Amino acid sequence: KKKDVVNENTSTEESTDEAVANDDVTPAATESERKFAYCTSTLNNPFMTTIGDALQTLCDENGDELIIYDPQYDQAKQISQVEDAITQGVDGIFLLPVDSDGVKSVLETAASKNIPVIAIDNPVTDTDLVAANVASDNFNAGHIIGEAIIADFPDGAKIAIIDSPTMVACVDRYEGFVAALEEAGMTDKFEIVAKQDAQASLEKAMPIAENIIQANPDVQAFYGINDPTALGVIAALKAADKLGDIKIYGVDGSPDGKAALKDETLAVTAAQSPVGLAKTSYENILKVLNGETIEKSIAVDTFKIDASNVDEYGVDGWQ
Amino acid sequence: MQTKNQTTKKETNIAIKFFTENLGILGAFVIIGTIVSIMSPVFLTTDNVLSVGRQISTNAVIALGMAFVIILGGIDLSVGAVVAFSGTLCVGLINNGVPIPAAIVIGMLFGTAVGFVNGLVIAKTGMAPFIVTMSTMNVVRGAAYIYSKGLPIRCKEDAFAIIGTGYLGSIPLPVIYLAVFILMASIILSKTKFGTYIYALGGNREAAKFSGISTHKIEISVYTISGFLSGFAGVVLAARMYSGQPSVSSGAEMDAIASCVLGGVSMTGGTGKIGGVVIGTMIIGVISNGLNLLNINSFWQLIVKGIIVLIAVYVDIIKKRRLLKG
Amino acid sequence: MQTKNQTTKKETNIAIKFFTENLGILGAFVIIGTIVSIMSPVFLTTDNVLSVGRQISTNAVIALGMAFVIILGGIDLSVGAVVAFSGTLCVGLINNGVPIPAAIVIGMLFGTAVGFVNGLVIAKTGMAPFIVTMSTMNVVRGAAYIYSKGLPIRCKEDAFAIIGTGYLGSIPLPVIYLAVFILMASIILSKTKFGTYIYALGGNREAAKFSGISTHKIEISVYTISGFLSGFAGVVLAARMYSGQPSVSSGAEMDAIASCVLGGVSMTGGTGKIGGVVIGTMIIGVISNGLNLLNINSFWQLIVKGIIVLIAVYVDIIKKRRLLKG
Amino acid sequence: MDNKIVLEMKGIEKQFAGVYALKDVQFSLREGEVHALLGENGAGKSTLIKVLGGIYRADSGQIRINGNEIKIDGVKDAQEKGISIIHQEIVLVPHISVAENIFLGREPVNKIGLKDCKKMNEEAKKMVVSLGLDIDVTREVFYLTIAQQQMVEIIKAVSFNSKIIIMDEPTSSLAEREVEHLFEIIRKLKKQGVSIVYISHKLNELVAITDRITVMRDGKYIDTKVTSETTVNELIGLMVGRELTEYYTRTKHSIGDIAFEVRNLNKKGTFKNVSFHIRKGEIIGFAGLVGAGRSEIMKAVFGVDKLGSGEIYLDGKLLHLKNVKDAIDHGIALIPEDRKKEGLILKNSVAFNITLTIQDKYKKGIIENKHVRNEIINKYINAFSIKTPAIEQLTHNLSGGNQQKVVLAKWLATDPKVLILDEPTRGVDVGAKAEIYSIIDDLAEKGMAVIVISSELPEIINMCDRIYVVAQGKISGELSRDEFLQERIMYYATGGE
Ligand SMILES: Nc1ncnc2c1ncn2[C@@H]1O[C@H](COP(=O)(O)OP(=O)(O)OP(=O)(O)O)[C@@H](O)[C@H]1O
Ligand SMILES: Nc1ncnc2c1ncn2[C@@H]1O[C@H](COP(=O)(O)OP(=O)(O)OP(=O)(O)O)[C@@H](O)[C@H]1O
Ligand SMILES: [Mg+2]
Ligand SMILES: [Mg+2]
Repeated sequence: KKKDVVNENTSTEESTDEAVANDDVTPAATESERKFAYCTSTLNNPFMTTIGDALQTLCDENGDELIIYDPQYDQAKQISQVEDAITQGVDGIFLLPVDSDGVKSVLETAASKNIPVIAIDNPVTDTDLVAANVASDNFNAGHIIGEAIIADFPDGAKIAIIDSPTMVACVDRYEGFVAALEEAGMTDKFEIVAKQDAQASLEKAMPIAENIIQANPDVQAFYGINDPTALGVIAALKAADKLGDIKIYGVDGSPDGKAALKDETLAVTAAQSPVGLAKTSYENILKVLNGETIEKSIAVDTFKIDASNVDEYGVDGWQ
Repeated sequence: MQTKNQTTKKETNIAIKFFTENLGILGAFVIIGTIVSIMSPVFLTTDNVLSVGRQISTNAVIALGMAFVIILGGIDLSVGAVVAFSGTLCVGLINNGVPIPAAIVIGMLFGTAVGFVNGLVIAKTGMAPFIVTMSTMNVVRGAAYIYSKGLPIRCKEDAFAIIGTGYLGSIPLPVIYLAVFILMASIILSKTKFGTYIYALGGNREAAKFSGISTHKIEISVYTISGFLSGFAGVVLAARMYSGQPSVSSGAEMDAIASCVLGGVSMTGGTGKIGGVVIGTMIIGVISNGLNLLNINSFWQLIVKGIIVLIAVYVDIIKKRRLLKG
Repeated sequence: MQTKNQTTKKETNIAIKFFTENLGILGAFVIIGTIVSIMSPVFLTTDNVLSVGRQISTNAVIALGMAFVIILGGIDLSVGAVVAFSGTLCVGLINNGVPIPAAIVIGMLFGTAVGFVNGLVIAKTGMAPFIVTMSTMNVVRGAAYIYSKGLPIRCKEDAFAIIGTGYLGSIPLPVIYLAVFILMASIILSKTKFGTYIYALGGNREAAKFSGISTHKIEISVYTISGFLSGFAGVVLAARMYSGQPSVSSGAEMDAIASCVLGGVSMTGGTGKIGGVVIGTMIIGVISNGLNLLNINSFWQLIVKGIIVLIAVYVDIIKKRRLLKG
Repeated sequence: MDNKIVLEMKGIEKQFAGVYALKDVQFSLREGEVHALLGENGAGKSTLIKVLGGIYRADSGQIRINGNEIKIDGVKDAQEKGISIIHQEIVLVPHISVAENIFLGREPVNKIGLKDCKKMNEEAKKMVVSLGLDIDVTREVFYLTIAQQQMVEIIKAVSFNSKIIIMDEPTSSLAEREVEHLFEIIRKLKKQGVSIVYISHKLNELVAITDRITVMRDGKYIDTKVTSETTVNELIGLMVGRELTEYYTRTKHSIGDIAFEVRNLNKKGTFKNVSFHIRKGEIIGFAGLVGAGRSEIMKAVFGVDKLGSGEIYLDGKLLHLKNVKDAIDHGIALIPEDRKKEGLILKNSVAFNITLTIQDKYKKGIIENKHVRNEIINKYINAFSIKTPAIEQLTHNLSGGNQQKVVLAKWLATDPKVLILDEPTRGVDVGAKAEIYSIIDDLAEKGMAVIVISSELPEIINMCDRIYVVAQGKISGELSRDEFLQERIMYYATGGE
């Protein structure tokens, strides 16, 4: 009964439930109650929130308890929270590190208490201290956008990039993008007229995009380092009435991003699957607790979504 | 004939007063503007000017409320959180079928209510405004996350976006709102009893009390105004973003305070003019816009912004000192 | 015999003084602690207590510096940025082959230098501390990003981590540092001339000047102390994180200010004690720890934290009022 | 001339933190009467009138206006009941105009509800002119001198057209000419049937303007006298509880070498070519009108303000004073004229303030000699009979006169060689004044060089060996003791050569 209520509450995350319902490795729900912690980096980002929701659903279905900690992107706070989780005696930790290196001290603590840690999305550097790194292939996501933009502008174009150079995943997406251009030998044809930091936020991307089109009225495409950034660009261009002339690309495959694909304001998004990340992580931590050995590094695929295939994924939730 | 002459003279006087009052900061503004426009030819195009106007509108509206609060001798750290919640609430209500105008009103009322609570607690308990509004900042931000489950809410009704993205003639609506609020705020501060009481309270609380001014009422009203303006800004910003974002505008309080201080509002209360605050906001907006136009790396932007603000305030101090002597 | 008796009496006096001075806030602290320990059995385990000690150590060290600044009548918004840069710098230097002790010293010196510049600018130009330190906050944060190219720097030398993760006996080193600084800070404030002058300056700047206190020197020293403590906190934090993080501790200034205000330091300057500040930091630390142990959702944590801080300050005000009357 | 009683207070009690500030106090006021409240510092005068003004609520007691018992519920209520107050300390809002201050809380509004600035300025101007003053009503109060601010307070209180006006030491920062002005205003008000409660420590003023005098001591009512039927000595006796035989103490003692000399001091726009000297054991006075520049000169000498040019010699040696600390280290002390702004840290205790300038005397690093500290504090508390419940009491809670005594203590504690006192007895009661004079005399006897700036001519005339008169930033005259005559001083003070 209780489960139903939870599901209703998270009705916007339908695909989450589907993903879990299709899952047949689910262990018996009767097993003694386990306690897990999801130590995320921030809940300001729908991506992280969705991973949390998916983990919550999985835990609910298996009668496990899940505690969610949000350090608001502060490494020091995250360390405190992981410590608190360990103090509480959790059975396992899903960790989305603020920084790959910064969490080492708590990884050591967890290791000394034999608490398995699975790092999600942002791989930790000290792989020997975690059970596994489970991450999206962000480099590939950038690569997908690079390929898409080459396909859309075979003769090259003036492009603007709104990135987030302080976030490792975003840096990978930028590097994948550049690599795609290089591999196709198109680096010279694409002129990057502006490259600015909007800290992956819609609000900050909006004025930056406005300013970029003022300074470069002839810009032909925007690459937003994630969907919120791309949506910020869309909002800016809509207000300036320039939406038709400029193509916009994003990374994430968020519900809002997919909605934008549907009304053709967004050209392409390179989708990652937070639900997939959550599922993979959860399955693997159970394996570790059962004494099985698992891969140290598990990549969850990223793939292209555009207007042609957006309906396969639906716009109500993540994939 | 005579009346006309008089009006002109009066207007000139006001203009002169405005100039002398804001000499330093106006100078700083002109210098910054000149530098940017030399380095980037698009800076002074109508398009860009209007676009900057729209960009600063949110911050400027918040800064107006903050100016009231600081002149009163207080501070309001909850403004950013209120922006986030009122926008998110408004979009959430629209998506749940509440008529757009009603949702807009409720969104703004929510901000107003937070301001009222701030004022009430500060007035009745005598607690430091810093700590009270920091607490409501946390509470309101938390509430915004809970209401939206931490996720942005995309607005289903396109009509809503108009209030943030529409135009009146060729002027963006947010700029129009801003102009109206600036006018109202300066009239309230300089022409009404209420305005005088705000200065009185900020300048010498005891004197205000001894003059029979009900300090509680003034205090509550001022925080309520700040809450209302933040609520308003939140709704308009949500319309501009086509969505309610619970994490938006964190740190907006700092920008608003900086605008006020840049504009000559003293942090200890009792002094300051709306004209200065508007220029202060414009300086911060123009710096951001200019640095973006010049495609300066965001890390360097932080440094440049820090230094420019410092210099602008310094120039203002020097000029004012000279004025006092000469 | 007699001397011994006297010492005991003196100690009791100090203890009594500490209790009466911090009655309200201490009461709040005890209440919060009791509630958490009833609800979560692990709360009072040695392990958890030490872990909380380590968690609050960074904030507490920053808060000590902030207390000096606020008592002086100023404010220091640059502390979080200094924490980030000095840690990043220190790790960067170590990775470039600078010997660990030298890198540590340079990291701290950098923070000290920022504090010195803050003090110098504030003293010599008479600009508002809020605006000056907000500017240096931006400049230093920008510099940290530029130095590290925006990304965290992992420390190559494991030995460095000891200063943040090591123990003396069973007590974490950061807790030891904190204890030393608390002792020093309270001695400086309550026993030295310098401390007296800080109170005098914060209480009435003009009168302090008339009393022959070189206000500039005091001001510069106080901001330098705050800078040094932030620099120290930054280096230790970097060691705890095995890396220099340019984005860490943004918003730390707010927590530090909140600790001070909770601890009875008045935002207008001139009053406050280190004992109170320490309890203030502990309250904030225990709230975070307690809410984490009780599995409270982070969105709700914001709300609960906001409300608890509000209540704690309120209780303190009420108790102080009673004390004054009775 | 027994007019009807408009105000009557009976059995008024008020405690602060368990200490009685008022105990069973009675007071009555007739129509058109000027009734003085007299008492030592801390006797409870200000507290009593604050009860009347709705600032404090009495713990018990009755207040009747026109025979009806009333309760005063806040400041506004007091105003509505026809009571207005000029407070002992100036309470004006700094950054709004004079007119706005005068009308604060009852601004005229125009048809659309906005403040009618024009009307306000005109009416304020009218008031200023009708009181024969010259103040720009559109100027921010911040830029006025203390005396001007005090006059604004007076205008404000009068402007309410109240039936009862209370004046708490209105003349403490006014010069003689302005005092005369105030008296004219009071006489005019009297004729209109306004009743006035007048508090002052200047007994000559009381004799000149009041009809009756009520004396208070230690928060208690002592007696009420008709002014014309009493003597100053009787009043002092009632007030202090003993006869005060010697008011001014001047013993004859030898005067030594030149201790301190100032040559050709200049500061643009403030003072010009100022030279003076003082010998060991000498007391010299600086007379002049308010705003003549005396305070400015001394602040420059002391190093608070930057010097334009000039030389300062101590014991024949040229000094290069870098700052105030330097001056203090050389044995110079300046007791400033504005105790609230320049003298005290009001948020701190009596002990803190007294010891602020003498930290070195009992502190070495972190070692503190509590014994020495407390000895110094207690010495001055006794010497000036500072009325405070404890040495850790906040100076903010002290009565005005006792605050002034703390400032004196703070500077005497530095054991200066040259002591400059700027309006040292402002707001101090007669008993304490006599004590201060005797202390000054004592110090001079021991060889200290004392400079007294005072707007109270009798004070200067009776205490000093020599007088410099300052007019418009220049020393316009120098008089030796046998030349002291009020008229001569005024002659120089108004700039006559
Ligand atoms: N707010 C307060 N808290 C505590 N004690 C107070 C407070 N206000 C006044 N007192 C005490 O009450 C007593 C009476 O003070 P009051 O100001 O009425 O004296 P006064 O007669 O006006 O003296 P003066 O001539 O010096 O102005 C003093 O002992 C003073 O210390
Ligand atoms: N707060 C102030 N703002 C502006 N001008 C001032 C202020 N205080 C003093 N002045 C001006 O400085 C000059 C010298 O004033 P100063 O106080 O030194 O006079 P004084 O002879 O000491 O008079 P007093 O009898 O008041 O002590 C005067 O012209 C006066 O108007
Ligand atoms: Mg008094
Ligand atoms: Mg003077």
